[in-house]
Amino acid sequence: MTNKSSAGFRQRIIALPKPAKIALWVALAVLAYALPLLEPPLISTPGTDFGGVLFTVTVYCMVALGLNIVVGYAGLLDLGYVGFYAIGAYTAAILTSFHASWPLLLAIPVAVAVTMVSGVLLGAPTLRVRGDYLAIVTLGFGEIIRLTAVNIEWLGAAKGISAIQRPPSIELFEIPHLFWDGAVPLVDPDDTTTFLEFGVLDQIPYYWLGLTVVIVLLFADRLIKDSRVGRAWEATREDEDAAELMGVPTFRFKLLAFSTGAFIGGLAGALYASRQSFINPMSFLLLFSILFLAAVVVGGQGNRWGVIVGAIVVAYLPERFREFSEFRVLVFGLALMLLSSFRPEGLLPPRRTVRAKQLEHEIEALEEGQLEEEEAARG
Amino acid sequence: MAESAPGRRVLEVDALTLQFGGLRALDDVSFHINEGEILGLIGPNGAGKTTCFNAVTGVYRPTGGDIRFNGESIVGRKRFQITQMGIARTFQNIRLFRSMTALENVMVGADANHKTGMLSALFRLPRHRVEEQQGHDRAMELLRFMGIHRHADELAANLSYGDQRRLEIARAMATDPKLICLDEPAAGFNPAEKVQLMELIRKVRDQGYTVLLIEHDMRLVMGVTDRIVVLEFGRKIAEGLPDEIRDNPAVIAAYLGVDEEDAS
Amino acid sequence: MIRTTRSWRIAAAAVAAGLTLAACGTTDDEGGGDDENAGGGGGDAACDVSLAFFGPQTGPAAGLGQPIIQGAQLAIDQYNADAECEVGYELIDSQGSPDQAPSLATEAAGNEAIIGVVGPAFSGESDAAGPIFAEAGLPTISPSATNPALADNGWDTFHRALGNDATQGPAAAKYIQDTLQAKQVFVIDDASEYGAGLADIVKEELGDTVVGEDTIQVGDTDFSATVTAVTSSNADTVFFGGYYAEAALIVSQLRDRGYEGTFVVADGVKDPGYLDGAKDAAEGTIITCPCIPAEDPAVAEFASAYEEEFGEAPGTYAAEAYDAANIFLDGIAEGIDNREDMLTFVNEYDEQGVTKQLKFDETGEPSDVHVYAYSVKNGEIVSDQEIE
Amino acid sequence: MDLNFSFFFSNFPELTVTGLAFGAIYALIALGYTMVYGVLQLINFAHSEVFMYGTFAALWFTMATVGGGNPGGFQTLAILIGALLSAMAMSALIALILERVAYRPLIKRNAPRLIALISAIGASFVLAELMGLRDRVTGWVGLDDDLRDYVGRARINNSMPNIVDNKVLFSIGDADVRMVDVIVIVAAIVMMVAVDQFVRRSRLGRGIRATAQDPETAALMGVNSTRVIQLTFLLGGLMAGVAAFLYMLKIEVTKFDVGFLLGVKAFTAAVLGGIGNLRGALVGGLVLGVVENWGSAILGSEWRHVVAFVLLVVILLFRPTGILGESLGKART
Repeated sequence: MTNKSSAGFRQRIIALPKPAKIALWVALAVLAYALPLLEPPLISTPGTDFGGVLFTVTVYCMVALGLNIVVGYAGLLDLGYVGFYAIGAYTAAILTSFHASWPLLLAIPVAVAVTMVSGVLLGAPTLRVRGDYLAIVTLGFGEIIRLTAVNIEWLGAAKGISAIQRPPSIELFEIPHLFWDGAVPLVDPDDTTTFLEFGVLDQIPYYWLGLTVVIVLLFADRLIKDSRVGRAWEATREDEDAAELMGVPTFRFKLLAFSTGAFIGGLAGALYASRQSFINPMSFLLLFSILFLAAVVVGGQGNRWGVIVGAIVVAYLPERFREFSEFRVLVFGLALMLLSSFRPEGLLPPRRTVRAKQLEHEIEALEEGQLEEEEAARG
Repeated sequence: MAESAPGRRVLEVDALTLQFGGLRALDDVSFHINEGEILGLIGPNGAGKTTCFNAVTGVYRPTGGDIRFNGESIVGRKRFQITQMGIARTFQNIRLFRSMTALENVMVGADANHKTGMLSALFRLPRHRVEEQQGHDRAMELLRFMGIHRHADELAANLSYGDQRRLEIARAMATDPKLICLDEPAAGFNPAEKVQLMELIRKVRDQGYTVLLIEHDMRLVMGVTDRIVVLEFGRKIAEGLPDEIRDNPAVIAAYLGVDEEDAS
Repeated sequence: MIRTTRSWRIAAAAVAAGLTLAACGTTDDEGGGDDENAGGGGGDAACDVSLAFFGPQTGPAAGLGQPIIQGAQLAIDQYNADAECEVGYELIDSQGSPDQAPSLATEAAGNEAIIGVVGPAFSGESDAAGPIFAEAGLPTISPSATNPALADNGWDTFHRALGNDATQGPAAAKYIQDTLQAKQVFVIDDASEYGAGLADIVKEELGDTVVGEDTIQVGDTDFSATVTAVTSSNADTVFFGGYYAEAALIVSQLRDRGYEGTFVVADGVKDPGYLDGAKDAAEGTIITCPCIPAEDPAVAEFASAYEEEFGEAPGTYAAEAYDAANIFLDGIAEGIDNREDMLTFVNEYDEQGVTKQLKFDETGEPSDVHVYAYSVKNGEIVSDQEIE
Repeated sequence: MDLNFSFFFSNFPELTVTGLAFGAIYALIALGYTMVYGVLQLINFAHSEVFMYGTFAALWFTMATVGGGNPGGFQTLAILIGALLSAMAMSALIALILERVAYRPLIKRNAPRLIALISAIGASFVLAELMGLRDRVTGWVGLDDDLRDYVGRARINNSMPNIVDNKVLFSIGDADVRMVDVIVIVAAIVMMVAVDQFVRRSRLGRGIRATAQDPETAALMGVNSTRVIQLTFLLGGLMAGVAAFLYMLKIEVTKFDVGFLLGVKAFTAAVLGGIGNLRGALVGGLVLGVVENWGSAILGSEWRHVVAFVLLVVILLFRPTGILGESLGKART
């Protein structure tokens, strides 16, 4: 009964005193920061740079957290989330390289603001249409953004935009990496990462930046979720009419969810552009919207840790198992199918869903038991 | 028609007409509710009770006539604005936020009068803290009032049927309404539960709420309401004290004659 | 010491992953000491080195990556057939997207056994990976990235084995003007960096003779609006900047609508897939290409060797990839086993390849590009003339 | 962006006819989306692959029978019918497999609709990749050499022998209307009418409509919901097969990922016409095809897809349930 044991584990963690819990979280965070330096065997990615992959994972985590607000909390099916990601990336690219040379730290807030505004502009007319229509409208939006980028010279067209600024470096000290001789970790003094140099060859500082943003987002997500705003989103998702009649201005809150999601998508896009230092429309295909959505649903929509797990599954596993190369998409598709069949509530469903499910199972078991008894009695 | 229970008019429904395509669901219906009374709205199936309810709570927009709440017209206002003005309701078929806890359901109601937005929540500004505390306390108070505080942390979907009905009333009360509209709150209850519910509705009124009650069960209606309005085929056919309605031949013909079972 | 052991291990793994690991030098992990000289190969040839392909092996652009992979593979196989020390071949699969390029390039840069990269295949991923290769001093020769701006980035490591859009475009325009004597030209492009870049140059060169233009999208299949635009413009010649898949569809649909003018395309269409897709409609198509015609014995030899090994005629950029790989292999044969020497070697290289005289100018562009016109006759791409 | 109205007006008839022809193909694919949506309220994301397999069936059948040149005459007709039937059979088969593997387990567990969408996305990837890797898959059983003509070139365009002489049938003004366009439009409309009548008049069709309106009541009235769902997938598959055949007739080229874009467009067409509404699928498909062509003519082909999506957004803003409204089932809340 893995279910029970994991629940037991969860109970034990919940039962810990607060300082112990904080210590546990801090330890986890430190481990997360140190991960690319440790280069643990089995986890580290052969064939592609581990730090770079981890950065990509953090970008997916951001995107998944943002999309989770839209899909998981507010219940709006968005198939064009990559559009916001693209707007963030393009705004940052244009401001730091293509049409101006602003410093990145100034360009990112502007990029995020532009994305938010575009979220409002898209949401204001379309959030009135019903759920499944919204899916196709947002899908269209995502494609329009990409095709506009492809076809307009001012946006770099298919050639894209290069020489996007990197974050400013503060070079403080060097940290050596580990390397593993079998199961024995050794310190490798030649292979070091400079804290905090956003250079060309070392991707680890970008990962640290991405991880920091993800942690901040996790906190923010928690604060918002446990408030009037989070409740309003959930109520709207559960029953829009009832919510409206209970005094929730549902349209306003849907728009808020949409623009918050856009905000995070734009931020992720801008950071991505900066690490990449080059973007073109290839990075904003419709396929990515679907991958983002898969990250949210696979992990367990509505649960911030669930979507983090989902993002890791979607972004990390294909990189870790590059040796499957040409069968990657096939395996990914199979995984999605199996997962939906055998774990429809996601890998890490919201705690409440778990509770509800358990109850359901208990009732089912009871009913079945009764039926059997009755049958036995009859027989 | 006797005008009883003097007091301020909370809600005035004035020549309300509602038309769906060719169908006239409500035809020139007028009535009012006085502050602090329990008004019963009855009629056979399809008489337009729920339609009337929906017009009052802003779900439908009247084709003609006016609805005034505390002297102010609510026609054309958005549903959530009407709720914020002070009209709350429950639903005939229970519509709770099923995957939220009982407490959270009630807090959503309490939030109707709150202003906390993104920034207050994000930075835990004083407004958030004050409103959260106030909402939580009020919600717990209401759950206790309804006798379901032990289930505060349970999912709404997992409550028993009766508790779900009570939770709906608690949620509506949490929006701090002046007028609370109950749409067949006793549907599916057994006689003992109905008696409890009658007590409860009186207690609600005693707390200072005005109540508009749609109900099928005549005994319940007669027992608890101060005044009754009777609808048939979208028209008002009678209005008065319960005793008057009981003896009104038009009502007996239209209502009791039609549906014996409900009238029992 | 630790460092060298480590790179040893990686090198060994890399070679093993690339092809079968022949008994080549010592594979003593512990005593790896000075692996630079550990090669047991014959002559001066270097050992324990690898080349890498960087481009789409899977994903939507895999069709364009395949001939490149195979072209370089052929060169390496031919080299390994007589070599004591086999050269490894790493396939770095970018899926043609710039997304993964930085991580992949960083990893390749960290793998010191890789001393030359055939690729990156597309301009987009070149843009994303270029700075990393430059920083790591790892020489690259792209067989297919034609965006002219790539050479202006100041990356010393950047080379390409084919003419960029700026050399091919004017040649195509010249052919249309002088040889075809076209009066009215309709220009179509596919909005890709390659196609749009080329079409823009052609339009500029042709000036007033351009009577109409349209842009399609890669992946589209119905071009009826474009076809109507062409037929109603009375153009006698159509130039298309793009790849063979769309070219085949466009020419089919043009001929289907009874259009009889000349169809002119560039090297992205010089692929058996074009003939296969367009069939009879391909007849008479003019293809410009900065590549030596197959009548040349070296080219014919390459083509037959390729066909023998992979069971199909060489596709687009297979020959360029073959050339690119051979430049590195020549260096390895001379005993070069590190990136720095390889970079110098590539920069000073000057030999006849299958596609052209292979010599790079200081920006990494091929310095001696001849553009030839080919035409489709009786279902085959045959050389027509050199465009002077 | 220059607006080219003179070109648009002077070629209006031709642009409209070719637009209708491609729109007819959208419409036939849209039918599968709209029926499944009507009955299950699910976006059958993998329906695009049902279509794609149909194109390959038509391709393989033609390759196997045509041999050298175009046989002409009666034989050509036989080949065409054979290709049509094999496309329909293949698409129907894939649709049924899809229902069995990707949907039924989820419907049984009453899984959330979003999960069903994810399962469909997964199925779509798997189906497309299996086709794209068919050389490898057949390689495992050692058949790749024997089937080289069919499984080779797995990841690039595969093209069909040209078997219909695309003659000019008649002219509108100075615009020629050609054979293939006429076949495509007529065939699509005939098929749509047939399905519409089937759903309206036959017993099985009534079952579909009843389930779409109210699954529980329909089940109580003795409608076998599993059968109805199967039938829905079957009909959608058959129509996708027809679409695939007509597509191959018109475009002649297919590829393992050809379904994706067409699927998105067909779904757009279904929503445009009013999802769940069979006639809406026809109207939506034709409107989409024509407007795309008009838009391409005026703005340039690069804006083709943008025109399509902008049209969708505009229509939904003014008619939130599509041009003809929802109807297979009900207007759902």
